[in-house]
Amino acid sequence: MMQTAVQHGLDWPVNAISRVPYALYSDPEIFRRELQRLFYGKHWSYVGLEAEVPRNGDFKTTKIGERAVILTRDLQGGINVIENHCAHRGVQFCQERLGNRKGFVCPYHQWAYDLKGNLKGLPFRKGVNGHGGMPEDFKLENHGLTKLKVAVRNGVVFASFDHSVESFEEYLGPTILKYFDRVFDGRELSVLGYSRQRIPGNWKLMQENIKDPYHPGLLHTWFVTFGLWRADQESQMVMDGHGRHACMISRRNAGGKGAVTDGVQSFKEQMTLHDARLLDIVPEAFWNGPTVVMTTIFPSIIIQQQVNSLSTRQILPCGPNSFDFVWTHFGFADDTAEMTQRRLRQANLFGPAGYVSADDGEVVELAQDGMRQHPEYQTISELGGRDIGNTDHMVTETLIRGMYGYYRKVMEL
Amino acid sequence: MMQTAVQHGLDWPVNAISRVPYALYSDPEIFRRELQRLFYGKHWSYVGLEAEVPRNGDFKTTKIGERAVILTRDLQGGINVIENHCAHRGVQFCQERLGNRKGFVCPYHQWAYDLKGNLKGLPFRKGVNGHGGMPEDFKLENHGLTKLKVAVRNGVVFASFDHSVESFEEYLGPTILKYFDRVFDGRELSVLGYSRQRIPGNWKLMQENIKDPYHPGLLHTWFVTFGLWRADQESQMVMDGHGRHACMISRRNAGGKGAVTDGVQSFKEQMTLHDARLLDIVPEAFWNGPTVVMTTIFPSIIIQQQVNSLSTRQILPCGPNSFDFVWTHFGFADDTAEMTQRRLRQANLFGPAGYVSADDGEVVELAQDGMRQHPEYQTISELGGRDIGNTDHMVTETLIRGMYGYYRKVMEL
Amino acid sequence: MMQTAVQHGLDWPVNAISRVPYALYSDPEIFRRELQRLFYGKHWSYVGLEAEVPRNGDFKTTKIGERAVILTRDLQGGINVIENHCAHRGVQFCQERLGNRKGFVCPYHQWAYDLKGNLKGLPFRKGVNGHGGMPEDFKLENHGLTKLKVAVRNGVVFASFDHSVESFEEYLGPTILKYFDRVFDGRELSVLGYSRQRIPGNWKLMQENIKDPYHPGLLHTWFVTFGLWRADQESQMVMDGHGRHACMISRRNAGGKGAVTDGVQSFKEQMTLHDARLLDIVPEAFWNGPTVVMTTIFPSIIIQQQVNSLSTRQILPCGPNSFDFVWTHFGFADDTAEMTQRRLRQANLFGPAGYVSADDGEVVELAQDGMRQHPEYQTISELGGRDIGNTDHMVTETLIRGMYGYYRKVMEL
Amino acid sequence: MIDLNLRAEIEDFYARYCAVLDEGPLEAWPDLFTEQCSYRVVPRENYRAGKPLATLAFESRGMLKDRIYCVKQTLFHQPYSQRHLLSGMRFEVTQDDRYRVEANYLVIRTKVDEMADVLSVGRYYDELVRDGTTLRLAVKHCVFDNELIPNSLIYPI
Amino acid sequence: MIDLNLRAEIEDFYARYCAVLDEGPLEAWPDLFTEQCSYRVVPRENYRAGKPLATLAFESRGMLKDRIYCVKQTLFHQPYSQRHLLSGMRFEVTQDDRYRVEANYLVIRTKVDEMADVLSVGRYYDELVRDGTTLRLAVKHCVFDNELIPNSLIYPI
Amino acid sequence: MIDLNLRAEIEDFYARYCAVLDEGPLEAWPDLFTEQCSYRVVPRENYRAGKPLATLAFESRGMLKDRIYCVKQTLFHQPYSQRHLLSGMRFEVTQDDRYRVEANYLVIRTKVDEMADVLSVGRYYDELVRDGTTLRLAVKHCVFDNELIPNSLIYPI
Ligand code: FES
Ligand code: FES
Ligand code: FES
Ligand SMILES: [Fe+3]
Ligand SMILES: [Fe+3]
Ligand SMILES: [Fe+3]
Repeated sequence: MMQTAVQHGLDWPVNAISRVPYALYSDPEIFRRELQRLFYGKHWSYVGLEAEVPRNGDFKTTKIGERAVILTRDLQGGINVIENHCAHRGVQFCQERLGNRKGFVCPYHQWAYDLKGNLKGLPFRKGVNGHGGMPEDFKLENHGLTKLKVAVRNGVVFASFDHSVESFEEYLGPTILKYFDRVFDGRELSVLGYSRQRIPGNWKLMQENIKDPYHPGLLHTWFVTFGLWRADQESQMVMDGHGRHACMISRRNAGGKGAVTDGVQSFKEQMTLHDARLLDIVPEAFWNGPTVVMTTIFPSIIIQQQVNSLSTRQILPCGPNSFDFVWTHFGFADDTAEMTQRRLRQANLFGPAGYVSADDGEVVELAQDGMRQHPEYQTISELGGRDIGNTDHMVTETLIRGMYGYYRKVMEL
Repeated sequence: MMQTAVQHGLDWPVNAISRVPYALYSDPEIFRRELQRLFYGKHWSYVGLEAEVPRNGDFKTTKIGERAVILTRDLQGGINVIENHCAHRGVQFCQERLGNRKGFVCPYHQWAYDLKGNLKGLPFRKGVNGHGGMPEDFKLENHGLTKLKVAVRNGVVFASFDHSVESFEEYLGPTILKYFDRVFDGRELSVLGYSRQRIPGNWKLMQENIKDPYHPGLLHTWFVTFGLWRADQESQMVMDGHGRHACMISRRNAGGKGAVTDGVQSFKEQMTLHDARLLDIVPEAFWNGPTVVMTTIFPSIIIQQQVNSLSTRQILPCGPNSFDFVWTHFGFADDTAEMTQRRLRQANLFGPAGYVSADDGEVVELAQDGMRQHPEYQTISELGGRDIGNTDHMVTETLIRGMYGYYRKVMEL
Repeated sequence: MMQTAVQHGLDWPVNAISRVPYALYSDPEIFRRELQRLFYGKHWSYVGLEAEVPRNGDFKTTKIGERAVILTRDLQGGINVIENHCAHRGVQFCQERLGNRKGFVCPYHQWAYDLKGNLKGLPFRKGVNGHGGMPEDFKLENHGLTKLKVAVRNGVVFASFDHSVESFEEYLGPTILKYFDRVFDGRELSVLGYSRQRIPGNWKLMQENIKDPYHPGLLHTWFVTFGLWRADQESQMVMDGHGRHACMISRRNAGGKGAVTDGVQSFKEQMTLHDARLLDIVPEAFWNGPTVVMTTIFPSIIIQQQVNSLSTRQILPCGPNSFDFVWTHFGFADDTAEMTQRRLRQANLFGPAGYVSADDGEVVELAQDGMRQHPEYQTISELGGRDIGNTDHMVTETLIRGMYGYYRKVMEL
Repeated sequence: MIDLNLRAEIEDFYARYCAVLDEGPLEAWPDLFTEQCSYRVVPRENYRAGKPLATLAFESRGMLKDRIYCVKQTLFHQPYSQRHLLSGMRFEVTQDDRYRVEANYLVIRTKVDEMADVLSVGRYYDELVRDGTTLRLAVKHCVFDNELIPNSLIYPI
Repeated sequence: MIDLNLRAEIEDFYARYCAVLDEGPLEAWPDLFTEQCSYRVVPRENYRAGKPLATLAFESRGMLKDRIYCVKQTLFHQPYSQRHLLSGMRFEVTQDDRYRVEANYLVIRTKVDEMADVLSVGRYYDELVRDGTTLRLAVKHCVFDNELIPNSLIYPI
Repeated sequence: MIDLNLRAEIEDFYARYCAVLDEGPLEAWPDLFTEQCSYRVVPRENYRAGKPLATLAFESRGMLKDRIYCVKQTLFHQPYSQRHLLSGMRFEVTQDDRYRVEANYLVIRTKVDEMADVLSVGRYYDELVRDGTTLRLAVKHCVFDNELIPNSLIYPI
């Protein structure tokens, strides 16, 4: 493996976490290792919300890494995650995104599975008129679907291919768990809808993007102007003990002109809205201080609380050079009609066309373009130093360094 | 090579022929070896029917594996198969699917070949005004097109890149040859037309599909309901001595409800046709018992006789993850107009939109999807046991095991 | 590396320069080496014309090999070539093809560069309110854009990633330099416009095409018929000392029927134009004899003077199997309106739809098709012998042999 | 040139035809044809060479109903959406209340979680007849250029 | 069937609508809508499932102006050109001077130095009202089939 | 708004134009132009920048005939089929019997054994004149967005 990596010019000083070789973003062998160790290894990956499968028999199809999986609520009401390929001869048997079934039947030869992934039966198993059928020693229980380990916390479902993974709570660690519970506090969730985009960039670039408090005040003029995000506002950058997960926490301020806007080319002082409803922001009790908390749970998911807009953003890599980015916008079952409308209006800011996130997809694509052309080159993420640590300001790239510190350990690169 | 295979997780118990690693369906190194040993090695591949090139000078372009070849009838009436790239600097010189020519001239520098592939001349070979030209020792006979070994049997043309291949009759073996001659009995053939589809799956999945008597009664409701195919009908599964070729032979029965339809989810009892002409089946003398014989000739072709519908189905791999599937529907020159119309009506059942074959393309694509996502996983084809042998029933996957038994020998995997 | 090559069947007799293995045109490892040694090594690559960036602050984006670069005229009027990816985290920051700027600002975090590629500043470098910022020892001068070595000769700009490359004049050598200066004699150039095509073939096939005096009289009927190019006209084939660059020099003759048209299938005797303005050719002083000089400067560019039509044709490889071909048609600032119109009319002969060049793109594609299908096969370029040397006729492939003689040295294949 | 109202009526008919195929319900599709009709989907190579084989060849409204039943009830396939675009419609009155219509068509297919692509592109060679207050297709021959079908063709074109 | 002149007027309106989006100036786009309008770009899955989330959801001409300002002034994106093709337009007069219009649409995107591809394909569900001498869109809902957006959607559809 | 009959006549002309290019015979194409005409196929970048270079630039029906002869007799190329789709046609009467017409166009190409793709997409900027009973193109400028041509452009657009 490393052969290829070296071929591709991977030449990475030991312990350098503030410099990342461009080859890491496009090398197919490295990507294969990422799938094995990060997405299929001892990590928890997001699969969905309980609110997406409220009734017994409900299911939702999604992916972990490049593997198709199905989130099901079985007939006893239990939550399961099973792999979406038939144990017989591999058919990805379930296509619908959402549905309700008593079980799954593969179209090719009608092997039948229950919602837990157990093989319940198969045609002609005992033969026909004494002919054929499966061998005597064939046991249904040995040929079920791949079952993943499942963790459900406050309505959010995570799964792992490795059953020896630590508990979800240990995985997040106390700091991140606290912020996870801040949004997911046990109230019933309601799904507002989905947005999907295929971003032609390496999946890690999106993790970096949400571990990067440096860019919002510069790339997203909108944020700056309306004080939703600027370098001079109160904020904390915090990580779990491994540096793999993080929260960017901040509180909006007045906005408008100020020290941090001087010479910031993207700042537009005179900007005002023709229709202010887009920014009709109303504080919510659970905020409990911060107006925004962006949580990155390595490797698969971002949890967004941006004023009244809430979403999970799932990362589904498609090879080293692109990934699908799936947004699930949600609110709470007890939201007023006004609050729901508010969340939907503010949703204009986010997603593939969003005022402050369409451009993230664009720069990720351009970073991939720039990096593919020169694999031997390296990034430099040294804002706020070269080490790793939580901060009470946002003038730092410490969260990115934290992620690569952990990445190098697990990837043995 | 095996390096890569192992990298991709190929871990295949010796002699296991009822379990096939998913990696076999997408690994590029394995595919490269398949081209060399199966398509370009000591095997016969289908190229077409004599009826497609009836007149001297007629030609047809096609492929063997990934190599473009041309089937020609030379000016002496002989059948030739030559490779479609110029000996000079590689141009694939012939584009038309069908045509008539005295010979081939490459567009780039007009090197001229006869229909046998011999280089007949090239411009300025002797120079111009005493300048240039080809070296003294340049011999036309050393620079012809690649000529393949050709076998013609009862109007069907096969070719091999390896001139040391056994005879076509030995290649098929007596059993398969008998069924080959059943359809191709020497009567003049008439081509009714072509259907083409690009199926995003590994080419072997299509061979398996036609060596799989287990699926038609389950996937193809149509078959079951009208008794064209069901698990309880008379049938034989036979192979050549190597297990590489096979015939699925069966005789339709009454159809309708019965033991083998109980619990078969796809069975629709009350199904009837608004216009029965689609199933206006009239037995033909040559059937001689069976109503259907599906013949797989490894690695390139399937011969279909389904009641009155006749076709060859050619497999043209495009990389490990897809193949082009070319259907040539035919009848006999002495068919009545009614019989021709009957064959054409029944053709609705087959091809890329066919009532009982569009779904084969769909499941092949889904098998590829399922297998690509988990290369380390394995299929299980143990219906009717784990060994190889002909059967007089269809409740078996023996033909698939037969193919992989041979495959492992030749591929040394 | 050669492992892969051998895997792909590269088996190339030492010193054979008249036979080239097909694998050379599609092998990814060989292509990677070509990028490193030919496009990013000690060679000069074309980037554009000074006339494209006439004013201070003007810039043009283009590529060398697969790397995006920017040609700029800085505020002091100097010509620079810099790589188009940000030193921070890799964003390809400039998208417009042409423009005018005081400097470049990366959209992601607004790192600011001058037109020479120097990093001039970055936001929050000194931190905000005493928090964060870049480390003490961070020096702007260590983090500029990649700067290429630049050569400007008579209005044409070349660049090299390797600053130890010999001078452009030495690189061309006296013979080729003479013909370079014949077109680019110091007169001011005026750009007439661009044509772009993506040709699905290996980039070397285009270099061969313009080092191949054998094909124009055969592929391009137009040329033959109107005597713009035929095998019996006065011509010289000349190379630099390394055989890497070349000129095909010729003088049109009467056209019509003659020895060299006998048996040339593409010749059409009775061909005449309904509107002769397409061939309203008027000799120009600088021609100084030849009516056509086609210059190939290895590896990146072709300079065309075909009667009154002038263009540079830039080769931008996109992987081993395709390249972008960019035509910049130009004239001279002192051209009369009639001469400009003449150049534009004759431009119909060239480019992606050109009467005598659309077919070059087509045969290149077909050569790639033919070669990909059979990597173990070899070309044979032995017209005019097997050695390398200038000639005073065009019945030779010596220029192609010259290129591969040099290629084998540099590529160590 | 044909009467403007007739022209508009025919354009409306095709707008309805496309809406039925793209928006559903597919069960409404057979009613757009006459009882004795000819519906064929044909690769251009067979059409040009005069070869009789079609990808789909139906000879009655009943066969169209059977196809829809098959697609909805028995033919397993992955879900996809299709979107028709027609252009360059040509009209000719061949007899009273019988019109020959030709048009270029493009059908864009979108499969779940995939990019949109071209499912079928070609030309309609149709004949419409007036049946009381409405128009119906007596003949619809869809001759497609992209002979290499992207796996399968499930819904009508 | 609606009046032929009205039909032509509506077709002309859509020709202008597409020209504004494809040829510019984008600043002219909001004026094609009424002051109180509903413009939505919606993935088909949300539309079908009755989920309220839209990719873009605007409720007034002011919001349309804000979007254009954002696209032109604050939203960083790579340059691209778009080209609209409409087909199968259906017309219905719902009240005096109010018309429901549906049509299939296809938007082809071309990015610099890339091949053209499908940016968006789907169906318009619109309502037009007469405002003095001109028509304006009171409702324009663009429901797209290709739910997996090729990175981002910058300009209006 | 222009007269409805004229509008239909122009639409019919374009339907014929596309049929000639997509169905043939190509030899009929020059007759759709006036003797002194301007036919240009131009990449948008040159058009926008005011650069005079065109991919094809013809100044008379004779040049169009020469092109067709070249395509049929002398210009080697791989066979492909093309299919035109037009949309958003705009009409303007500039003088008696002279009309300016604009429309978006999309040309889908299919090569043997390949998937269909976009050959050219852009906009027509045309002028039509009445020549006795028929219309002819005095000006046809095809400005294409997809400046990076997929290898080559053989047949007219
Ligand atoms: S592949 Fe699923 S039942 Fe056979
Ligand atoms: S490549 Fe065929 S003649 Fe030269
Ligand atoms: S990537 Fe360019 S400024 Fe950060
Ligand atoms: Fe952002
Ligand atoms: Fe089948
Ligand atoms: Fe040439």
